[in-house]
Amino acid sequence: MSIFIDKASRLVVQGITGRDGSFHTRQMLEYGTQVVAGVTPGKGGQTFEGRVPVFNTVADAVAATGADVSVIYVPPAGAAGAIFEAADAGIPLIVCITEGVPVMDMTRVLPYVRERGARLIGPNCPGLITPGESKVGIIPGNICLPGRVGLVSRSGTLTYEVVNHLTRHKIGQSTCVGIGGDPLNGTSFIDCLRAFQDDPDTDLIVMMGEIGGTDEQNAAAFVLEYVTKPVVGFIAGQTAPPGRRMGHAGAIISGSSGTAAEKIAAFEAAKIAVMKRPVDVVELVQQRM
Amino acid sequence: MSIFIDKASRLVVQGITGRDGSFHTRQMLEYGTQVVAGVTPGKGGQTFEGRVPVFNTVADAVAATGADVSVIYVPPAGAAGAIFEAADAGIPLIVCITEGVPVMDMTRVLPYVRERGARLIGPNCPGLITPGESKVGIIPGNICLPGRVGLVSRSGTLTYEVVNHLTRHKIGQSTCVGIGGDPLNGTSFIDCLRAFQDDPDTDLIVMMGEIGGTDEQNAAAFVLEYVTKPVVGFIAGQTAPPGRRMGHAGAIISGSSGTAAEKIAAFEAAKIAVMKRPVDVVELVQQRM
Amino acid sequence: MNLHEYQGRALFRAAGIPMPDGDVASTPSEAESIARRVGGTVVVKAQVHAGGRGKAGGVKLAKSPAEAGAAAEKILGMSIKGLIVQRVLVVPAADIASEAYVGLIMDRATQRPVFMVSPAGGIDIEEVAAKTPEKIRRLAVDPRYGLLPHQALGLALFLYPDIAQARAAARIMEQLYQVFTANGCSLAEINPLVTTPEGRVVALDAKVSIDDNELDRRPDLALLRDETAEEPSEVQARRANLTFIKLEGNVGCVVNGAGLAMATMDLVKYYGGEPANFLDIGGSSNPDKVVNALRIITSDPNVKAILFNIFGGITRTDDVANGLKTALSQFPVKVPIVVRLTGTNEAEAVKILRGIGMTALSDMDEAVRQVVAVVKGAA
Amino acid sequence: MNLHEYQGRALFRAAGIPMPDGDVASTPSEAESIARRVGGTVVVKAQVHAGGRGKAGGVKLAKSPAEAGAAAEKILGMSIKGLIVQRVLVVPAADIASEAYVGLIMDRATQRPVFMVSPAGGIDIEEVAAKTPEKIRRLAVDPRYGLLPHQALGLALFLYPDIAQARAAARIMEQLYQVFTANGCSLAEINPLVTTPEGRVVALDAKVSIDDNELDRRPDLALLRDETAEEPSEVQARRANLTFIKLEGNVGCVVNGAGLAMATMDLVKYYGGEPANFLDIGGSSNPDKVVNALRIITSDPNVKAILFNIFGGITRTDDVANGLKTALSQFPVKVPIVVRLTGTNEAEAVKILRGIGMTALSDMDEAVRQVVAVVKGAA
Repeated sequence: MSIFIDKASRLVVQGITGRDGSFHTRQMLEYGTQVVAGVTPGKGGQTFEGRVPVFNTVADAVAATGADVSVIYVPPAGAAGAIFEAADAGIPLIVCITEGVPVMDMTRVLPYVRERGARLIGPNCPGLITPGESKVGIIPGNICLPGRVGLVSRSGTLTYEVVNHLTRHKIGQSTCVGIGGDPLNGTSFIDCLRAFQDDPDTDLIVMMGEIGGTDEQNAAAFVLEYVTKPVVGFIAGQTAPPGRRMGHAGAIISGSSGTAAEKIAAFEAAKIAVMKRPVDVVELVQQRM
Repeated sequence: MSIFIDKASRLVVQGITGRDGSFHTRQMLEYGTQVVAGVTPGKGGQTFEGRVPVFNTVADAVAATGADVSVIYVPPAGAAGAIFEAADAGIPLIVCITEGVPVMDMTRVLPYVRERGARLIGPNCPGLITPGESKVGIIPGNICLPGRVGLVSRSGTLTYEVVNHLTRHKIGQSTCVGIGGDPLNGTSFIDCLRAFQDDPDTDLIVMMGEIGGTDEQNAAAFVLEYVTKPVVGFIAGQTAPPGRRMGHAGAIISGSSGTAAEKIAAFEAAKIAVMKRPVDVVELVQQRM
Repeated sequence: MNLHEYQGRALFRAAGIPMPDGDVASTPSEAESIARRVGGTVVVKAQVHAGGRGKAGGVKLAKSPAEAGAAAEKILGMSIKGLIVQRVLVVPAADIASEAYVGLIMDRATQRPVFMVSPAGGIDIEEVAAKTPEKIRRLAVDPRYGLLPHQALGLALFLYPDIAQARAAARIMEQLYQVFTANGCSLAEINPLVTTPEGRVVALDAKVSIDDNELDRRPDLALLRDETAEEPSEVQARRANLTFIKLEGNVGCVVNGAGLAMATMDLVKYYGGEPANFLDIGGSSNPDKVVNALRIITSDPNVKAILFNIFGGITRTDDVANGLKTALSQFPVKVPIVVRLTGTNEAEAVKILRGIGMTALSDMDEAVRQVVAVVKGAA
Repeated sequence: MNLHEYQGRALFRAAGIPMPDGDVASTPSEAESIARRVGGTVVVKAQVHAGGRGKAGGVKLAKSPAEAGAAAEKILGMSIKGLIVQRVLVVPAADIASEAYVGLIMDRATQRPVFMVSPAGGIDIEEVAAKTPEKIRRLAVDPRYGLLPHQALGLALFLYPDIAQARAAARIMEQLYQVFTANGCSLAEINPLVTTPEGRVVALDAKVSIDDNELDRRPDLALLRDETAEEPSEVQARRANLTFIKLEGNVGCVVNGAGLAMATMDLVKYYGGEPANFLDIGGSSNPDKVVNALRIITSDPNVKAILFNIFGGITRTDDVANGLKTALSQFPVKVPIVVRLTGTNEAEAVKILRGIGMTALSDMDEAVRQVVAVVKGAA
């Protein structure tokens, strides 16, 4: 089992003929993801890599293939439009990889997606993977291993670092989700914690946070209230200077609510085992499995 | 019993110090409606007629008085804003009397009201009355009589005409609702039919329709499917020339769906007894009570 | 309020919708000079609020400025469905490769603006709807979000398989939606939207109706009203804040409330009469309104009798009686008047009427029967 | 991207927000002539991206044009929190009856623009929040509907009991919301919003931050960036599409991904070192980025050693290795480099590095320990 995606997931790739879209579609196909359709307006009727039909619109793709997950690789200017389109076509899970989506666009996208009962992961995220079953996005498949640890993270490569440690120590993952570091995104830590808690095939949860905002504090409060499975956590940015923006991750320290110290304290108060270094994940998980 | 309002309803009047608002507030007070508050920005702290406190905002009025019904007498330019305000303050029933509200405003007001689970009656309507208990709007109280006939109508004075006939023949009413004739309004025939059907103290329903649109046809379909109580109906505008707009009632014949003949046929197909003249209401109701 | 094509064009062009150059003329020489300026073959089109202008001879091709002047000469002053043509629009004749239809209407059922598009343009959309409904696609726009890019492109791809043309059409739909919402339209229509042999997408017509409720806050739009294109009595009524529609019968009607006014007309017909008008004096009971109403109705020579049907609620029946009294003192009313009034201040009203030798009925049916009998007796 | 006060003012005034006249000057004589034009007593304000300008002596009153020139003379070239003042704003000094605060920020928690207003203006809003939280009112605006009239008036009535002033302030909030949404702001703030003794409501300051993601589609806003007000190495980095922040330590860091970059800095500190920078080369693996990154890092004289920490996903580690090779062939790097790389095309990358006599580690902790040891050995 897993959360959000599994081997039955039928994926449509929005922007399949673009540079990033085509590269990662090949990777996903290789991994075994059921990529059933691609969308590029004006290229409807073509076939990608001799096996994936391309459509002009997501609605056409859904009608023809029954796609139920969408992944978006279109440039920032069109990313919000692509999310609107996927939600409007009735796709229940939309994963937006695109980095640099204007935040103002997201203020309108998010309620639209919610009104339709859909889930958006991202934007500006690496996507998610259920090892051995389906990979949607850009997380390298070779560093993952099927298993029973659920992982949720605000960052990309830091996730890989941690997953890599787990896999090298034969600790497999049920699903790894990169929720993205943008200030406004579709899926929160809490959404993933709830899903992992409710997933019978996840035994332990690893949560990778960052400075900025209060998502980690809220997640800690949720853990206290709802999560009975062991949780291991990390906060990146302990040495970041206050008030500076650390790259696209949107890690802004705003006022007193967003420092690493505060987040770590919240984790500890919720009995979340806190890693000092990424490599600590192995020992902390092993002690709790 | 009744629908939407009864003697426990606590009314706030938006625009209480205006010409129409003050006139009708006096009428409503006389009738016995619990007018608990008025709203006119900048006049907060005043008292209307020595007994109704005036507030700057609906939120203030609700907080201070627990008002749960609002009636709006503000001019067209501010009417949409007044509905937004009432819905935002958590008022569950909003009655907008104002005539001439731009339709484009209503396209935004209606989803806002619905998202908050509130009901809007109107705009451009005479309001509603539960005889002997509460009157909200401008329906003359003296022509009404407590009883067991529910009445719903798209027009104002035509409603009075019919209610007057009923009352003169000692046929009382549970509640009379004027839903208004604007092209986009908050409460439909169907909403009222459902409420009357579910009201244990309504035995029969009178429905007064007009040419234009397809609300009456939809209502007839709903009667067939859901309503077990007898229904008596009327359609105004049988002699109206096609394609002309008959005043503010918004009675526009659009294409083939909106003529009186079509609506009457729909009523008959739904076993709704159709009056030829307003006065026929008496006989048709008496036969069915 | 319906706009003329040339007025709709101005709104469309301001929003960036590609349309041929051109201008409006009210004389043949103006038409000729517009034709000279735009060059080549032009179309001269009658500007009236009526469909079927082409069939009525109100649209003519002209191959030279002189021909354009001659065409304008013929069209100006022409009567189309009872309306006299006061202006013509002169635009370059476009080479047309295909014709589509794009309309946007305020829809009661969905309570949203609804797009209706069809690759079968240039003809009446009702005809397309009746004969080939599969050639129409509809889309209700959520006003909270506006027309979204994928929605516009989806509609456009239904019209044009070519992606460049579809993108151009999608842009036009976005512009049309802007025109619609920014001006409080109840209708905004392009018929036809054409492609040229070079592949450009161009709007060749502009049909726009504005919600009357919008005009109070938009004096710029209110100025577009062309009163010369309307029934003079209806113009007079609107200025007096009355809702009035002239009909063909002989029983003049003065009623308060649109529903009751329609029911009154229906009852006149039911008892064998023919209403001469729809007239709603509205909710407020200003005696002046009654004076104006009587002035308008008595100016119709067909009217053989007048029926007042007033149910007083907000309307005070004594105000109506006073208005009637004032009117009769100001100008002669040569036809019989039957008055029914009931409701607010009824006793006072009856007294006023008695004072001028009139009686008032309280029953609507009785009043209608009486006025019909009067008219029949007079005939 | 933070705007200068004079730039924010331009946006506010274009939206109709009442603000005093005035202009920006980069020389004392310009300041003097602006003071002459606006007349009366003026305020001369340093235009730098730093708070506490007043305390630092960057805001001065001037009673005459000559005084304004003298004040500008003193302020221009001054250093405030390490930033050199290049421009001053000269505005008429306003008579102030009361000071309020109105701010609008993009809020992560509600995922909406949130208004924050307080009748206690003119001071730091964080101070108000800490000491008198009851003097702050918040309102999250639903972007599907925009700021509704009653919401604006409700906030304004919290600031001003007088209805005329409240209506004026409500209008300003609506204009501020327009500025915010039309320009993709993350912050738009008026502090103070003042009333004059005559009762007018006027904005005396303008603080605006624009979402960096907005700049690609808004070249007009991108032009507002004042690179003279930034750390030169950060400007250089941004031009090379790198996210770079200069810090005080001596271990240069080249990392792919913001989270991993922060974790790398943390680990450097964990093992006793001090990072010299945050640097994210991003997802794409263009070798040029590595060259530029090295150029920027090596220009910092504090840097004693450089750590590469690359986890190849989209980033191809062989591209990084090639970039490193190119950089070393183009300019000398005089400090030791420790490379950790793993993931996509790792074997190829290791081969390339071996070719230039370098070794690559695959473990992050080992790499960090090693670079810290190198730095300490060098110290």
